[in-house]
Amino acid sequence: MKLRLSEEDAAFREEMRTFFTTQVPQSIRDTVAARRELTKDQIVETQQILNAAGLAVPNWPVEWGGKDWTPLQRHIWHEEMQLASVPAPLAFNASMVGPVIAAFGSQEVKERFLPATANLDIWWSQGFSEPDAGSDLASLRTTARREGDEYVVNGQKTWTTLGQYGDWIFTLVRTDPDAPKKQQGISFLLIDMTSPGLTVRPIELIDGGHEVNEVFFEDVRVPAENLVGEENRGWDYAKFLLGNERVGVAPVGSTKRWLAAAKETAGERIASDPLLAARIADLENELLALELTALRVVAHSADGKPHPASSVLKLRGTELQQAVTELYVDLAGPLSLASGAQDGSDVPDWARVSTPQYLNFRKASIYGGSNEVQRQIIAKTILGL
Amino acid sequence: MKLRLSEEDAAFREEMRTFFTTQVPQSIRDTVAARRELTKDQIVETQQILNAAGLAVPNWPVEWGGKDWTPLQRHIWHEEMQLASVPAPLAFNASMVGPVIAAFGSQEVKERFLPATANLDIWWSQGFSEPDAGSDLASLRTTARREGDEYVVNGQKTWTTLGQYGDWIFTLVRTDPDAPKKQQGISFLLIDMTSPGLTVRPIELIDGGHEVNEVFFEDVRVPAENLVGEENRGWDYAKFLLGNERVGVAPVGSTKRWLAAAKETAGERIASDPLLAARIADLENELLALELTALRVVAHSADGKPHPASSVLKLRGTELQQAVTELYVDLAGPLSLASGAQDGSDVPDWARVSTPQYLNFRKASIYGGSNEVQRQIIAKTILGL
Amino acid sequence: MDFTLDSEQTALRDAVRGLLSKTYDSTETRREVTKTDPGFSEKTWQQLAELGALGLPFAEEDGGFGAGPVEVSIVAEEIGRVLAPEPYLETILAAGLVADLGSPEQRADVIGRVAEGALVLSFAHHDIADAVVATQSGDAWTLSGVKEPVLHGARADLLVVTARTDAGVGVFLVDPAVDGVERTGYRTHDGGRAARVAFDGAAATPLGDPSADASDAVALAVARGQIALGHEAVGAIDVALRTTTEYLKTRKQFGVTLNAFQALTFRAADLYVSAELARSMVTWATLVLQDEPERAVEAASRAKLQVSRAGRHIGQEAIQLHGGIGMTAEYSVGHYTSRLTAIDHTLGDGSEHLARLASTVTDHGVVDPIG
Amino acid sequence: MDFTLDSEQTALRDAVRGLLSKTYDSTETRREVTKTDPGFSEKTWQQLAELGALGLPFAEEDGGFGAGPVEVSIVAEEIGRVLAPEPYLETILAAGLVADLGSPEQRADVIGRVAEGALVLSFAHHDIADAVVATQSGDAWTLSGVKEPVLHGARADLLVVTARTDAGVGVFLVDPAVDGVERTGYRTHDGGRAARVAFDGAAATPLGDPSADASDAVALAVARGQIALGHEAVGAIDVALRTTTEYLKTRKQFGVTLNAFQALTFRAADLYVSAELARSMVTWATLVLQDEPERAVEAASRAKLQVSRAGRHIGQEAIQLHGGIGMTAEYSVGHYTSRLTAIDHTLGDGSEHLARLASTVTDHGVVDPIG
Repeated sequence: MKLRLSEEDAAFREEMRTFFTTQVPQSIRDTVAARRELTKDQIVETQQILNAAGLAVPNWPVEWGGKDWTPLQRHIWHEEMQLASVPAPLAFNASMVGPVIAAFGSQEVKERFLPATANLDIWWSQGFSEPDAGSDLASLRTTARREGDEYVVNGQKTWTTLGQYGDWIFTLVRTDPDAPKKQQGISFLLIDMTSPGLTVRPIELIDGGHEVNEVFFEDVRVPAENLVGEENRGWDYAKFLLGNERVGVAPVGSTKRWLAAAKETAGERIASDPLLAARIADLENELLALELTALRVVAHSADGKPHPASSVLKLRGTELQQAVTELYVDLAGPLSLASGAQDGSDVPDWARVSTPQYLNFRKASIYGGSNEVQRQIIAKTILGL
Repeated sequence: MKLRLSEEDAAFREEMRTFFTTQVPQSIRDTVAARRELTKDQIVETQQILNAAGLAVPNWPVEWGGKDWTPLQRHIWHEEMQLASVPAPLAFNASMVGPVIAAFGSQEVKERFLPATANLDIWWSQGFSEPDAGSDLASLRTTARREGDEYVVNGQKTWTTLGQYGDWIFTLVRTDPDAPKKQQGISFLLIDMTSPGLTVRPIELIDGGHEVNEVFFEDVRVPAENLVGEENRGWDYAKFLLGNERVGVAPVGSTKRWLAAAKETAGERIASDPLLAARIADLENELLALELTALRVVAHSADGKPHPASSVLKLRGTELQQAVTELYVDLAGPLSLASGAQDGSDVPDWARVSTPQYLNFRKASIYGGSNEVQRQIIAKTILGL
Repeated sequence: MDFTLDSEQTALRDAVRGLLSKTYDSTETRREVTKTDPGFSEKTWQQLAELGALGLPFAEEDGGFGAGPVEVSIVAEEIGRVLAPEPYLETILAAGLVADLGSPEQRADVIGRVAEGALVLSFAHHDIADAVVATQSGDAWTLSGVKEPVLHGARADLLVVTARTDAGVGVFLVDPAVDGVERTGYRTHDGGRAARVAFDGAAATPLGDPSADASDAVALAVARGQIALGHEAVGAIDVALRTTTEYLKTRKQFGVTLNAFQALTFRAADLYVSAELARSMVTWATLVLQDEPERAVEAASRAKLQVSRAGRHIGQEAIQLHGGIGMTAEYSVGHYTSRLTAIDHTLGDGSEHLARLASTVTDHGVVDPIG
Repeated sequence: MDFTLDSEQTALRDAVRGLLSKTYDSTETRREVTKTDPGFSEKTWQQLAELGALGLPFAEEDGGFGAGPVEVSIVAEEIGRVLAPEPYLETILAAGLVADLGSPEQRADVIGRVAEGALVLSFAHHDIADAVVATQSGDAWTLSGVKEPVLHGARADLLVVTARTDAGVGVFLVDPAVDGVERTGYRTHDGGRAARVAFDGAAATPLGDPSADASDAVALAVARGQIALGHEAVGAIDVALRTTTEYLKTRKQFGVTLNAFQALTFRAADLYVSAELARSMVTWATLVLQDEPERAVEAASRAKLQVSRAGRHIGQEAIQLHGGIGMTAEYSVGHYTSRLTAIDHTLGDGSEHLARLASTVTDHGVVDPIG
């Protein structure tokens, strides 16, 4: 057992740190640090910088632009990126559809989509959830009926994050409504979002922002070659994807950064308010424990499969993320109401965004497998209950 | 709406306060205040003092020694008793078996048992729980087979609090093993604990104390006249009893007194430790909210039936009771280990008892209907879930 | 001791509930109203006045209706139930200072018009940087400095402003139309309105004797506001909890309704506990205000702390138990969470009140609710 | 960075686990051992020595085995798993001060005998009232004052005592058989032993230079003890959690096993989260002790805080999820709760460590676990 990074890993960390803090435009990193919303262009620009340096999709197979990194190196890459306020590569591309295509797609599908996916030339949207299929994802109803060389898709997806920017959408669709189990009969289909019959409707969230959408399919015709893997095996691919997602949504690094920034924001008040100091120290300790757990998980997941303890990371990671957003609201106090303040207001930026962010991050314990789903996984898979 | 007590109630409160603080021996009240264990004699002496003044069983029918008090007066009686560190009348007698006999017993059974029960001439034990019937009480297995004028009882009860002092035990026994529902076929039977075949075995608890017991029945012959009410109707009587019990086990007054004493114990430390001050202030506020809720329940339970919100009192009341015991352990710090300290030790009494009491009060959220059962009641009965 | 409404109070509650539940019959209706300035319905404001809801706590000789804290709480709770965006709290709080401190002329001028719905008041109290300072020149007073956020400060017809004087704290009436007042209004996250209000030598009229410190009067007025806000929160909590339990009963997942999942129903039970405790505490605080006003500041802190805890617990869990739908602006429950968050941070949040209570925790043994 | 045990470490763990799980094969066995003084098994103590467990962290030239913090943690965790009552922590902590501060002769005298199991040491550190004072007279030192509670203080063959000197804190060896030492032993709630140890001009030998302040050495020794205790807690937590989940799988209520109740299994999941986070933190603290000892005091506070939280959470819930059986001395789980409570309050509880961490929270931006 040892604590220190190997010389090789320490050098790797230094390399990542240098890259992220020098090669990604300061204006983009400032936007992230200030917890303001990124534009589509900023997200694309960042990913293309990373991709040009071979740092956008390290978790992919090497032949498609991935890196033969150890899990620890991947962890370092991810943490340093967050600590440097660099927006991560778009999860829909880099962590979700990319790995699925790389693992299960035909050679044609791979060649057609993977390079453009890595470079964010295609912006992918996710078409999994439906109004009546939330945590119970497998009960989805969107159908894809085979007609000759095409599928005809009908139904509705929802919670499609940043779907307003989407070029393509990867979907789970029901191709065999008569399958004995609902998990069977589902396929994984790639759909061009400019297809006739496909419409995107924005959903306003409680923070007033527009980041999710509904996507409607009305007799949308999709070439059969857009199927990933085998027909009716989509549930397997979805499980593979969701396992990867879970690992990605426990952003320890960004929460650490937020908490450190909260200390700067609070400034002198910490010294005069012991309860505030204790609250911050407590959060800091919990975050450290979580980070160390992430490192343990990393150290023990050599086989590339998601470690069951990744549910711990998602569950606790989002709780702490939410706790830090709540801390900001309390730091802002009465100023937290001034979310709509404009130029000329004396309310500082961080205070204006505090409540909308707090409200927005209530989503963190719902999406990517709700925390109830994570508890279920821990109870069943780990504890055998 | 008004806050103040009516003149009549204020006078009643004064009367109770005076009685409890002048008529009950100081040594007994000191024992309670110091959170030390009471002897059997102290408990009996107190109840007989109360009973002589007509204050032992106010919740009973007037003809059996009860008082025609309003729910608020009953509440005041109970709170003042706790604030004065007066041990409450033995619950098994005053709140459990007494009301059941008064409500459902024959005239003979009433005359035979009620006066002696009120005066604690008979010490009752409770024979409900069994090793395999905890929260699922109705699955009890102890049987009472009718043979002529007698029942022959076989089986085992457990968690019989203070059973070592018991003269008689009130039991739930299965008289009809073939009843279609397990709740049917149960009877409420009174058993002399000196009967041949009845043995009491102590159970040591984790604080090292002996307050609960197992009671074994091996062909114990019980006169049929000891049946309360009708055969096979025992479950109804038990529900009546448990509803009363729930109200009694939310000891707001004693927890308030403990918390006030903790402030004296902590003394100067409160001024120098803002986290401690905040913790105490927080507990005090939660307790006040609970007390006010108890008053609201009291004000709205004119019909004598337990208000469904009494589950809130049990649930939150025991949580706060436990939180105060935990506070004492933390106040004692390293001294909390010295539970076995004897004469000559420099560790103060309150610190010595802190951990045993903390451990002992883990029971509070288990007995009298566990807090899980209370949540179930709230969810089902109040919220309709 | 009595926790029941009398028949007049019940009638008041039913009337206000009738009006508001018709006006704000859906999330969509409320969103429409809050979308455009002033962020509330002037018509509803008039209707509230017609019901007598706006003059309740004020003396009849001033033009009020001679009711008390209980009646204010009743209205506040109904406002909370539907998240009505009308500036009730702000107006009542500010008018209360006029009633307490103002001269007979000032009272006659302001209270009657408030009761008629002809005046929206705003209480400009929070100094964002240096305190607003009041300067005397002869009989005339002027104010300089910035207050922000001032709830409904851009729409208000009249501002009640706290300012630093040589004596300590003074309270002033300011006509926002005078020179030297600049107001910049904006939306708040809960659909409400607030403003930056800058004073630059703005003419102001003292309420009461400006050579005396008005801190105690301000503290009492704030306590009244805190307690009314507590009732608003309790109304919102009640509906948020009901909405959530209804959802658990009807939403299906894995082939059953959600109330088949004990992990969820037990959490709902815990929410009920929080809601009941909060309701007990704010009801008590109202009665303290009515019967023992000298304890009202402490009682208000206690109520605000309890409501802060309950509001967070229920606001957060209401969304979580709903899942994704709870995050959307089209659905009701997230708006309740947003409003509960705003209430928490208006007139002192939970941490602030806990710190206050902690600083006086050794001043007493037990807390006796009935004095 | 590497979190895996090497083969020697694995062998050590297996050997200690083999010994202790045979010795303490049931709650009843342990209760028998702790019932009579000295509250542990002298035979097991010898067997631990034979396994090499008692000399692990000490230099070979002093008579130790030249291993490090990881090996100590391995033993501590196994002790925690079965709640072995042997005075391992006390002896290792006190011997550590001898190793750090003692002269070559003192080290040779003490460490070797500790490693052989011939000496039980006790660390007399907590001043119950005024601090124990050390007084010099020529070359001779005497101590006066009271330490309490001193864990295993009545049985100890040798006491390592902290005392106030002119220079600050001094550390002294005291033979408890000398005049002026009075020891009164008693049971602790977790089945352990403690004592009041009164010094009245008792002869004492300084460890190290008594004209220098030994605060830093004491702090490091205490940190080592805290971290070892953390591992003991993590061992206990692991077994308490497993025992609880096994119970949920087998205990029937309402016709089904308890794991059919989602409200219970979700709480078990939360316990697992607490357990994993605590394990991560103490493992890290051990590695800090090994690789960056200058950060060990901070790391120990972090570990102790995390373990305090986890120990309370799991100790309380383990009983609650069992119900009545969990309250009984015949069953195992309550003893785990009792021991976790004792560990929490040994060498500083959660509140104390939180206060410490809070007082330095502005000294850094983010916490970097790997330096």
